[in-house]
Amino acid sequence: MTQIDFLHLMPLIILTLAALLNMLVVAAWRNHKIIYVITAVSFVAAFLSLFELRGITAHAIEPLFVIDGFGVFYIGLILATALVISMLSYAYFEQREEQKEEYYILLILSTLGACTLVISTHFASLFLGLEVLSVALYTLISYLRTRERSDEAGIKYLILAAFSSAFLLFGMALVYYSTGTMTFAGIATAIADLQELPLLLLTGFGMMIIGIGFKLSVVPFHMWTPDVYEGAPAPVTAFIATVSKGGVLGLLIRFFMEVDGFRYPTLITIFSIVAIASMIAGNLLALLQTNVKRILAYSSISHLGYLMVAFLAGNRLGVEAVTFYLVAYFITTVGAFGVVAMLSDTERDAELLEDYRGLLWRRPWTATAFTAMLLSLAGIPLTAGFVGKFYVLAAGVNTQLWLLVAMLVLNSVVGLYYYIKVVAVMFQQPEAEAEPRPRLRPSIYLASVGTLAVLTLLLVLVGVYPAALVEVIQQVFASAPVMAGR
Amino acid sequence: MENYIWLIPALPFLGSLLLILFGTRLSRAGVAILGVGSVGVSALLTILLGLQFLAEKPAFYHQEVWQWFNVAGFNPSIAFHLDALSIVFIFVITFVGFLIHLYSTAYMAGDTDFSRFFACMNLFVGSMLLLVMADNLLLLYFGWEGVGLCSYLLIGFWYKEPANGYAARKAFIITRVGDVAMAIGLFILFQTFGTLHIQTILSQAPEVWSVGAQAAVLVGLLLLGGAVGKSGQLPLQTWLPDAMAGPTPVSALIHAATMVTAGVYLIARMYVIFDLAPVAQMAVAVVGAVTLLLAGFSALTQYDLKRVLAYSTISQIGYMFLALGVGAWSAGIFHFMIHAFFKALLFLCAGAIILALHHEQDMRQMGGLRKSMPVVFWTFLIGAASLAALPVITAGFYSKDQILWYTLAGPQGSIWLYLAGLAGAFITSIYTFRMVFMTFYGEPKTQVAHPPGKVITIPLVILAILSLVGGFIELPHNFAHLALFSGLMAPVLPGITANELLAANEWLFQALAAVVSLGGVLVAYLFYQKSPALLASIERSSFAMALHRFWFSGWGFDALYDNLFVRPYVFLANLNKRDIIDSFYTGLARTAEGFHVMFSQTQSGVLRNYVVGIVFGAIMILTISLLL
Amino acid sequence: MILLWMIVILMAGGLLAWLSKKWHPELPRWIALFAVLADFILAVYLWLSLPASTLGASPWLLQLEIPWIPQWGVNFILALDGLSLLMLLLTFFLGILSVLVSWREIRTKSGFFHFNLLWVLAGITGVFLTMDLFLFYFFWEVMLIPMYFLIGVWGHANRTYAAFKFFLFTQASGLLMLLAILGLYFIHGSQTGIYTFNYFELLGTALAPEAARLLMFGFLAAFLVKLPVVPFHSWLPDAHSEAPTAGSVILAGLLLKTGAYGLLRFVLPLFPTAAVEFAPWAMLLGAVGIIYGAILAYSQTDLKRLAAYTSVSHMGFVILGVFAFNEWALQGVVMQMIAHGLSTGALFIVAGFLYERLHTRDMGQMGGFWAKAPKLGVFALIFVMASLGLPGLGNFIAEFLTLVGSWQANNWLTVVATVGIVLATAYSLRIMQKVFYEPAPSDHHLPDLSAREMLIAVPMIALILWLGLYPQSVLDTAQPSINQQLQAYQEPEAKEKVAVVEVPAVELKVEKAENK
Amino acid sequence: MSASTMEAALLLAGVLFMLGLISVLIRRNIIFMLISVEIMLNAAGLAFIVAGSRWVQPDGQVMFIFILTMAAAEVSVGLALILQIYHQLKTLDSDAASFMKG
Repeated sequence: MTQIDFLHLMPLIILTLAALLNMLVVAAWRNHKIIYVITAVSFVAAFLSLFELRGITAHAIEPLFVIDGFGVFYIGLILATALVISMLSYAYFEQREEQKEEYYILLILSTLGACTLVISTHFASLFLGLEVLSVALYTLISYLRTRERSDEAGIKYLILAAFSSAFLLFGMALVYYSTGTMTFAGIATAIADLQELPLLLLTGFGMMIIGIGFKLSVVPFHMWTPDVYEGAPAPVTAFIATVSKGGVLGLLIRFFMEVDGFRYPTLITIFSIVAIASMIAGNLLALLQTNVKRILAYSSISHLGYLMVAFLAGNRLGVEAVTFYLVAYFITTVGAFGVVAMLSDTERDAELLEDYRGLLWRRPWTATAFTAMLLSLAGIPLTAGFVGKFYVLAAGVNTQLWLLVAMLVLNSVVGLYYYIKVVAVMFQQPEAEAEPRPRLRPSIYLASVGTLAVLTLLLVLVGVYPAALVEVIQQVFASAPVMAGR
Repeated sequence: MENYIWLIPALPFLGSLLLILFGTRLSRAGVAILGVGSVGVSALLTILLGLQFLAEKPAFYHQEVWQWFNVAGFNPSIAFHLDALSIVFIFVITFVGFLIHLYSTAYMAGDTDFSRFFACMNLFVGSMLLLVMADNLLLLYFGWEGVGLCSYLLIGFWYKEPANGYAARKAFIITRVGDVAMAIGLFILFQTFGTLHIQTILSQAPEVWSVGAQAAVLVGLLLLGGAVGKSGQLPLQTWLPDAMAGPTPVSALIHAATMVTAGVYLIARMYVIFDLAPVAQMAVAVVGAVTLLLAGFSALTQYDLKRVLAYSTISQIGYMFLALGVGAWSAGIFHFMIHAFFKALLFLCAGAIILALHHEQDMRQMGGLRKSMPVVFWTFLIGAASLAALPVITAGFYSKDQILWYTLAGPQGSIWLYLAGLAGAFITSIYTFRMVFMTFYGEPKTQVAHPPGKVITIPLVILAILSLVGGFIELPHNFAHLALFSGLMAPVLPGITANELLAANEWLFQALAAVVSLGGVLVAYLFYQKSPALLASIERSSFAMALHRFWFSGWGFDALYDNLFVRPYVFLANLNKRDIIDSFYTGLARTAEGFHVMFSQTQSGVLRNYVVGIVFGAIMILTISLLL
Repeated sequence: MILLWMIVILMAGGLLAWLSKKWHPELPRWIALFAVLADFILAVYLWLSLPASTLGASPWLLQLEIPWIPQWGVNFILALDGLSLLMLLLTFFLGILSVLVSWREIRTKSGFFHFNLLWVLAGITGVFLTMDLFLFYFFWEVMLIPMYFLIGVWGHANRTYAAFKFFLFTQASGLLMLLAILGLYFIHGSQTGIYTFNYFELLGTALAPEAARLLMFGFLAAFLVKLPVVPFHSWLPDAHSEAPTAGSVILAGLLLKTGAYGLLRFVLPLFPTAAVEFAPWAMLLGAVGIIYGAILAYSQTDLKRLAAYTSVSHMGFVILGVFAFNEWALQGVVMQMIAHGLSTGALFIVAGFLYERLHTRDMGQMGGFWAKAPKLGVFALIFVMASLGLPGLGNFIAEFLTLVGSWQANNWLTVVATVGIVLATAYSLRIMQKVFYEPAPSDHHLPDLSAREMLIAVPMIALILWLGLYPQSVLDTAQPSINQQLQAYQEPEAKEKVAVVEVPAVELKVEKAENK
Repeated sequence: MSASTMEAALLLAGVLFMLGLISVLIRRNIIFMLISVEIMLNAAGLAFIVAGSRWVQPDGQVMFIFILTMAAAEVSVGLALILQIYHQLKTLDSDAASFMKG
């Protein structure tokens, strides 16, 4: 490890230190605000440190990591999201009497895991990143331990995650067994010349897909999603929905691009089936759902399905589309759960549709923000979601994945129904004027309100003027050697 | 003078516009002045124009007000074409119209919607003038529909009574059926000639179409369809009797004198087409003949005074069609004019009677009015005589005799048509004098409330005079051969020459016609005056009763159409009220929800099932990788 | 630039109206009124300053192009030709009316209401102006959301259902159009190497028959649903009858027209051959729609629902005419778009007036209003007559031209369509009879039109009469752009004329040819 | 080691993995489920060791150590959670923890 390497790993290192620092501070003297500030600052610092790495082609830290434009972009995305989530968390946890401080440590750690994933080029680093992410998540999910739902969610997630990562590991082992290397590049070279993958290798890939698929919560590995989303505290749900998926997706893209998985019809078939199944199942499951958190969970499943479509395009345009969509999806999801978090009170999260009846007339601004988020999820113009969906469709049409595209269109119509249903509920007249809940201290309140406002603005900005973002993404992929010749 | 042509239709329109806008604020006198005045002035203009026309004898006057629109060479104008034919029509429309307006001021005096009445009447006169003055078929169609609207508004004038509304709708819709045919005719004409300008079409048609050309026949029949709709001929005659629901002046003006003869005008106007399409022309004749008989028989059985007149109108227009059908163009138009006089007269008299008997229309409740309202009696008698075509003295005799004569002796004439006409004449005089005897003779049944005033009687007298002397401008060849009218028509409509053989003893047939009409009077006298018992005994027989019922119901056409079109349509409409197609989409929604329920079973919340899910996925993936 | 202003004014006005609610409850109405009025004045100014006759070759009056997403070749292109201009005039005119009719009707959340109102108008304006397919789709969607709220928040009893239905139908069809747009985009790109959504660029795209067919159906999906054409109409009656008056006016008057506009602007010039293939079926759909809509309208007892089905019937003429590919028909279609916008809008306004007074839309509850409210009666009468196509009123010109045109293309379907006129008479007169003539089952207090309502009624009457008596100015405006749309057809159309007209007509053609 | 024994060892790992998998499926007691998952993880570890020894590299064993540590961490968190669950539900039956469904 040279100094250069450290420089390139700066964001990760900052996060690690921040985690340690938090632990020490907690040991010394518990104070929510201080911990929160440290966390926020560390995220910001890590994010800023990325600007050092602007425009780098690729710096490999053999054999585990490579820091390239792609990685930098995804790390940046993850860090920004984590920052926003921590903002939301502050107000959310301020109302609660549990020990709040450890939460931030775990948050930082799991963020660290996600960051590690997107730059890893080796099974070991992959595995480490994944596990750091997961183990922290188990605790985060069940953080409000007095709620039995949290514990139920936690245990479910734990067992299933471990179960799936067992598959992942075994798959890796098989791949290692048949190729003799654990670096992506090595695997690529090993299989480059053989047209037909040997069965053992194929099985290995298959089992890895299970592990990845679980984290991405695509059908049929999706079943945990609604329960965990429902059980976990709202900010954590946002985290699972965004950061953990984002990290894994980044990894998936890198790996696939590296080994050029698109050559193998088997893998394509599997992914296509998974994609279609996710779209259909996700939307149909959400159709008459009355629990907002579960609706969002199911919708996230279908959105992963949409992402898969672009991913399967398998060319430059496709990956750009995936990335763009991911950004849009992050903004939207975090925003949505932010609203949920904001409306939650001490005993339970605001998750039932009933909690939203007539929201527009009670809290117009919040309602407007939430409406914007939902419309973005539905892919309506003026929002980021629309441009994202457009990008994905473009990718699909471009490579003539007609079946997938048709499915996408069909499903987004079904999807409209339940998004609009929530909106409709918010616009209904409240028959009984709900007594105004005690407002939080403005300082706290401000944090989340500000964040929401920013998110909404971003949403509209990206929706109306996507050129800038597209510009950035295209540069990123131009610089990334992985994409060479695509 | 001819620069003021546009004023003739414009004035009534203006009048109605003003009445619509300010009618509610004006006093009754004001309304009357505006309403009657506008028509009066345009009548005056017409007469002046007519005199000038007679003096100058030009082919026609033409005036373009503005170009309506112009799309890819389809450029109809708001432009007027006045030749003898249209002049006769506008004369009748404005002059008779004026008289009837005058009469209405008294007739409608008591009505709350005084101004609305005159607004509609003026609007009607305007549209009717547009119809007959139009230089292109689209503008004609404009007027054509306009008069339809007015007749709708006026039939349903007393809207509080749902039956009237029904009659009005019936009239509008049935005439619309005819209009559709006409519209299609226009499409073909436009496609063929690239214009709807009447004179152009008339001049080009012989070049484009050979005699009997399929298209010409088609157009002819379609135009005929339009004509029968407006003129209440078979098979679209059913609306006219019901149209009597409107105020009597309306029946007089619209449903006797002017609008219903629009069909006659149309056919006469487009005579070239019919010349080129013998089949169509024969159809015209046949329609006329059949209609005049059917309507005549129905008229025999009616008790409602106005209904009798309505049926007689249908039958008389049948005569006009017959004339046009056999190519006796000017004879048809001549009869139109005379008919306008005496039928308007009869209606106005009927109106006077009805008013006097406070809206009693059933002839069985009348009688003995000879004494109580002499003026009405005499004028009505004159009108009746003219309708029954009593020889020599009445105008009706000359016009009808001409028709009968050419039906037989004309080049396209046929004995059957002639016999039909003759029989019609016989029936006509029977039902006419049946009216006379039932209303004016016998002992009074209802007391006369108040005898009609001057405003009512003056128009009666004028019309009575016209329906006597009107005939003398056109006398048969064999005595005092005088052909003012047909002379006037000659430049517009082709003349007709009688078969030489028959021409020799034309007087014979005139005598026959005279005998027939007189015979009719005699029969009527016998049955309704001398010995009603005789009639009663006949009517008692079951066959007669059935026949009576059948004729009374206008040969059951209403029932037929009801069962054939109206009921099925309404049934169908109500059957599909919920829109069957919609259920398909709702079905889709249901299916989706069904799937939702099915899927949500899998989310059991039981940890082990989730594990099973993953394992299932694993198996799927592995099998795929094994199979492929 | 002025084109951009039109949209900006509306959007800004909308936001302002929403916010201004805080200061004064009446303020939003005035702001909305002035915003639309300003646009209307702009449009009229354009109309007067750029007379259509002086156009010459290019039908384009104004153009504005700003790069938007250069990476995808998306530009913010606004362009104005006669057709768009007419549509804009209609849009702003009806916009003003819909603000006025809401003056008393909308009591709750007037700020948000006018925000939505103006944004719908903005979206529609964009649709009529933009010449970039991406932007077109963008605006196409933008007009839906506020419309959804208009129906869903201020609608009648069953509003939520109606709003959903409207939204899902239009969205689903819109997405199909999006696919078609993308397909076109990539095909054009792969052919020329220029990836752009620019309408003018894409016009030249050469398509394989199969591809052309598919793409055309993509576009048709959106437009036919919007028009709507039987059997895709079932969203319309619900949406129209549940929406507030202003909503219904905009739906019937403008949203449907965007469908017709799309057919003219995109389907015809982009896919000439495919369109010719499809023409008979399209015309069949049109004829069926005319009859089917009329029958349904006849059986309705809900006044607004009835009016809604009449639109289905009238829009049948539009598709019938569009696929006749000749100037008469297309001019007829344009006239129909405007005239129907006025006439049906007026019918909905009548329904609105009655609803304000009686709080029912059920014609069974109404009757005898002629005596009580003669002004309202005359207003209704005129537009009932318009909807049954009485000469002298705009709709007659529209329908007659359309039929004359379609007759050239297909005789039998034209006959069927013409029969529709009789059915139109049946349902139209039923309105007058039930609402104004027949004695009412129960006695209502029914004040006649107020000054404000006269302010709405009189201009509409004046306009419909103007369209009926002197339509030339409108036709002239539309003419160049119509020829533009038809360019691709001059050749096939000529062939067709001989082809479709059956025996008698054919022989005529021959004879005529001879004597020429 | 020869190729055949490699195959055999790998097979053993596979069998172990299947055993774990099946017992996860059939067990209801959460603790047992946890243990079974551990077995699966260790099976994976074994597979790594076999692979490593096939290519005569240390990497396999390195991975195995990673797996062990991770498993330990997981178990500790898991047990803590199970304790909580037991406090609240007074049972270790995993099916009992199914409040969230649909």
